[in-house]
Amino acid sequence: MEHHIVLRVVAKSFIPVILLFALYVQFHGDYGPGGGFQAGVIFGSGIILYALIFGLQTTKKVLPQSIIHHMTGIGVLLYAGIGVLSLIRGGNFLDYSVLGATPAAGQHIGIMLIELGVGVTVAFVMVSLFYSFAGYRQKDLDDPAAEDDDEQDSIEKSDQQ
Amino acid sequence: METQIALILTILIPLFGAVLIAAAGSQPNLREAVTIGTSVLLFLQVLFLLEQSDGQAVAVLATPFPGLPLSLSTEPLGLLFATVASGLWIITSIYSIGYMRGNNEQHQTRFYVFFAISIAAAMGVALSANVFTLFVFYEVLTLSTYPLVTHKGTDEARQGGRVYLGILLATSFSFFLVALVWTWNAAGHLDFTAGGILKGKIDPAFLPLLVALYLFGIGKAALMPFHRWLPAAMVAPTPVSALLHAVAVVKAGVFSVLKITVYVFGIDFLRETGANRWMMWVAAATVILASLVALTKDNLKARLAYSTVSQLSYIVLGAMLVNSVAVVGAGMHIATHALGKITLFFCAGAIYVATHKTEISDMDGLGRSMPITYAAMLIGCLSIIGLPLTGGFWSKWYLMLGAASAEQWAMLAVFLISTLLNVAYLMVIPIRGFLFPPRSTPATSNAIREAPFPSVAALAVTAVGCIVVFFYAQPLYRLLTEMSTG
Amino acid sequence: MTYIGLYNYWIVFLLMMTGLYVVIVSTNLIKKIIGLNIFQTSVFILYISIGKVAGGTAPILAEGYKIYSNPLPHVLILTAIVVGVATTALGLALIVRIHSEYGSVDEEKIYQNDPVD
Amino acid sequence: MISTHFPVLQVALPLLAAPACVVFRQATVTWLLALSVSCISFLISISLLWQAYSTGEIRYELGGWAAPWGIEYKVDVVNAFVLVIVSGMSSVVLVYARESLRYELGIRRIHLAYTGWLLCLTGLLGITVTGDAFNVFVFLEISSLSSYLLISLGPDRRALTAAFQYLVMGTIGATFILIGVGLLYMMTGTLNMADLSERIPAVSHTTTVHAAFAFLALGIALKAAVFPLHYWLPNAYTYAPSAVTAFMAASATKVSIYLLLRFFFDIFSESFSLRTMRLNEILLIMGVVAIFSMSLVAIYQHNVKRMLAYSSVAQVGYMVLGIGLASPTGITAAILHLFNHALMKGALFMALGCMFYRIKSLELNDLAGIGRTMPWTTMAFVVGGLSLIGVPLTVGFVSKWYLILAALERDWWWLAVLVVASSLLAVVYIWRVVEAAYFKPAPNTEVNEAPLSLLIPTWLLIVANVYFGINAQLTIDFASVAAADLLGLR
Repeated sequence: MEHHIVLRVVAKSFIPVILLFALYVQFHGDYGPGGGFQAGVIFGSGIILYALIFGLQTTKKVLPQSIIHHMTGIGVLLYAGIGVLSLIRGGNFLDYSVLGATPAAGQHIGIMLIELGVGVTVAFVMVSLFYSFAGYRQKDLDDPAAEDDDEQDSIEKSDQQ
Repeated sequence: METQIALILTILIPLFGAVLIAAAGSQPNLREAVTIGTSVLLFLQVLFLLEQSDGQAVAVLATPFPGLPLSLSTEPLGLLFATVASGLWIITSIYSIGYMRGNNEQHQTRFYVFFAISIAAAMGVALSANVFTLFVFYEVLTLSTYPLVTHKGTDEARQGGRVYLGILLATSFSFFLVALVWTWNAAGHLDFTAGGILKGKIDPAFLPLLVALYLFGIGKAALMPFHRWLPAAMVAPTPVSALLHAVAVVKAGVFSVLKITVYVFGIDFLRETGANRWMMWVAAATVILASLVALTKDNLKARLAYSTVSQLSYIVLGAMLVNSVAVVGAGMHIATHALGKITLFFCAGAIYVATHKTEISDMDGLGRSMPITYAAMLIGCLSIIGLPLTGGFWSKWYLMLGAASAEQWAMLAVFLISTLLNVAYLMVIPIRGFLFPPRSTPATSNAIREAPFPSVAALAVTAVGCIVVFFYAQPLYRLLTEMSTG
Repeated sequence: MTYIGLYNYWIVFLLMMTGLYVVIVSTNLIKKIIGLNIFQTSVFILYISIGKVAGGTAPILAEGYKIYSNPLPHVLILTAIVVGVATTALGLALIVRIHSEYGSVDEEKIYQNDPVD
Repeated sequence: MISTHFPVLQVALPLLAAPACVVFRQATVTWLLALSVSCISFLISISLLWQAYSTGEIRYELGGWAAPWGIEYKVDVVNAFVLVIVSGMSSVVLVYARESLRYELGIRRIHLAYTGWLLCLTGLLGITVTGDAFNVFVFLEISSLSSYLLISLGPDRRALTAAFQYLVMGTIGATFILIGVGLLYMMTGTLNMADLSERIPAVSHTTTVHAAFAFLALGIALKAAVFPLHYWLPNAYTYAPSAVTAFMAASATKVSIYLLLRFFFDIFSESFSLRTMRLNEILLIMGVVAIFSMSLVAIYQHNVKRMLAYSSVAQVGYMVLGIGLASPTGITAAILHLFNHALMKGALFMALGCMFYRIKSLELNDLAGIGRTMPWTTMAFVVGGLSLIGVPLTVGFVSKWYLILAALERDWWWLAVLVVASSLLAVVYIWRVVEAAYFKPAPNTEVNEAPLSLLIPTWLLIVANVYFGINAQLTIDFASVAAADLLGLR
């Protein structure tokens, strides 16, 4: 990839914008169009683009496999944790109204955190998928971690709707 | 209360015995002591129940289904069967010790354990208080005798075991179970009740079908065409054959038939509706056909097997004549045939142990070297044929009396013809043994001795029993009339 | 006219049958997954098209709009799409491992090597 | 009160535990986590069952949104009973899984197996507990995806192709369900099950609803492996790790059958699904054909695990038959068989797992003489087999009894006879194993009895097989109340 100078330069300038846009979509998801899914996918694709241009090894220095594993788990835990938290605060599962001082504030906080959990999970699952498929030749054998992480995000979707 | 506990103990004693036998497996002497001890204990227990039998006691073991308990009761016919089975178990145990040791059989512990379990199942069949309990123990009996039939483990034994299990499970599941559910559906309960439970509850047009389902479903009664398992089970060691034919299995079958006829259908109900006709003829045909087949068999055990098929149908026929005299005859035949047939099987086994001969044509002149065995065999044959001075006389007498009082002259003829056939196929054996010159060279025939002592003792006891029953038939008769008159 | 007016169903139908056909006919495992995707996509389109309300706009609160399209099918299908992605990923992961074990992604060759009865 | 949140905790706990397994990665820790979560779910489901049985339906609104708009979890006796089956079997098999999975998978990937297991449990419990039609699809996919993963972990490389095969079939089935739900939404504008059942009668004459019904019936039948849509099952069960097979056989198809019941009788009415759509005849024929053809196929298998897999398809036939009889007794029989079959197949597959643990093969020929080398395991197999045959005093007899009773109530003698005659085929295939185990000489290799950690859970199920066979009062009560609930008689 050393000689693809155009690609490298363009990508370098684009990737921060992509990541920033992901954050925009993430944090405007509560009142406008957007949300954790879209944000997560955009964030993930920013990193995947980086990996495509600069190689898997370089990317793994930036984002080691172990971080990705933990982040996917933490994302789901954040999501389900909010549900349990609302239980503890005396509401039903995922009843955000009890999280803040007023129901409206509670809803705001709740949806924000939930979407964050979703966004984190989706982003890192996408990257983890890319890692395991792209790294397949080098390691010659799988890291089947990718397979099951995927299901986790399908769960979140389930409770999302 | 005491009787209830005693009832449950009749099942538990042999089961507990089985556990002890398994535990004592490494020491043959201890193991066999346990076997005999258990059998004696069980017999005493049953005698105790017999003493108690004023008024029926019921003991509930468990209630698997709402309104369908697993329960036992003291009921005359059941007590009779229990007495016969537990009494003969003692003798069979003694005999098998001689036989198994004499033949150096493999897996003797397994043999004794399953023997005890099958006796427990037979007790359950005998004392069952409803059809459901009967069915459950009937199946347990089938399964627990399977390892006994396949005891030798040869291909032939496995084949015989398959036929045995196949026919018995097939008939019981396909017919018996359906009949059972049908009865439950119609009558609302399954308790054995004097006078029957189906009267007025079921369309008489369907009744013959239900009778057929029960009679064919109880495959252990070996009604043709579901008799094949009996000859197939001949691969088993002789004590097992004795158990199957005389003590537990087939008797459990005909006993069930009798019990269901009397307590589920009710004799009067069957007679009024005439639902018994078809099965009466099937039983009559089995009596004659099986006797004819027996004539053609040269293998001693096979001949005895077909004789059993024929004799069992006497009992079914007695039940299907649906009057109290015939039913008493059928009940007595359970006991007398048990004594007679077990004697014959013991003799067959003794001959096998002593000479390793299985074909009748090879047994010429053996009576001279094995006099006790052959004397016992003669008595057994006479009892089966039904000559006076043996117990068999009484049962046949009442059966024929029943046929006469039902005015079924054809059935009377069937009894007479089959008696002649009995003479033809049974008497040959002792006659050849005593009167024909020995086939083999004198040198080898001198080497032939009586079988080991336990075996000979056992067969002598049963042979004497055949005669004793003739003189002491009174208690038997009283017990059975009590049942048939309700 | 009614039949042409319901053109969205025709598209759904066509895609669905195409997808199923590919799943059934192709022996290449990857193509099977592609067929499965087409099949699922047809259902997504079914859902999304029934959410459309004639003359309606996007379901965002704004001045001057009274009729909105039904957003629920879209939300549902978002979930279904994610499920589809997960299925595809898992399917591909399985294919990768099948390839490393059997050295082929062709069904016939795989079963030649290792008959599954 | 925490107990008001039981319906959701049931699903939320395994869901929380699954990512935690990924984070912890350590074999024993993840196992303990999975086991404790599963046991808690089991206790919760028992309490739910008791609550639903004594006080009636329990409703739970997710996120505090009221029913037709939000997602609602609804627990009545029917699904509480299935919840108990699924979580109970999962707990018992998890005890067993530790040793068995360690042997068949190796240490490295084991936390993934537990993650998948917990997700599968989440999915299955979710399908059962939810009162929202679309939610069913989502949970179905969660459980399916994780079960593809679990199957692909099998020790044989054919596990991969089996998992792939299942993935393709399962996705088609799930998508069919999605189509059906979509069409229903189109006609009624609701996804809530209770709402659906109110609104469907008004539009039930339309082709769209008929098509929706057809898609749903096919999709669910595919997941439940109803003959002739069972193609995926034998391979999947044969090559999956033993513990996974035991878990799946005892729970996955059961949940699908529950769905079938829920959709046929609750959402669509009995008269619509069985009479208007003529499904009862189809189900009856399919049931009978399944029982006989699959039992016959089972007889000719030389791999015992595959034999039991085919027998599972046949057993699903009994449940379908019960549904097809469409009477309270018939449905009771089907629900009873859900429970009873879970017990016996779970026990049988676990016994097979014990054998595999020691002799590394489940070919019939390799099992020669195992009755002497592994007496306890073989004894467990025999008792489980007797239960499968339907011998009295085992659970198999109880369900068969009710099935016959249901057939007789309709005066269908032939069916009653067919049902009992079919048990004889079970006798044949079980007895092939018994003969090999006891009456064939053992090879002269040293084989020990399976370790206690495998034997104890296996025998736990065997004892349950016998206990619920002798004392069926409890299960019959629940099943008959559940049937009455489904048919709207209570």
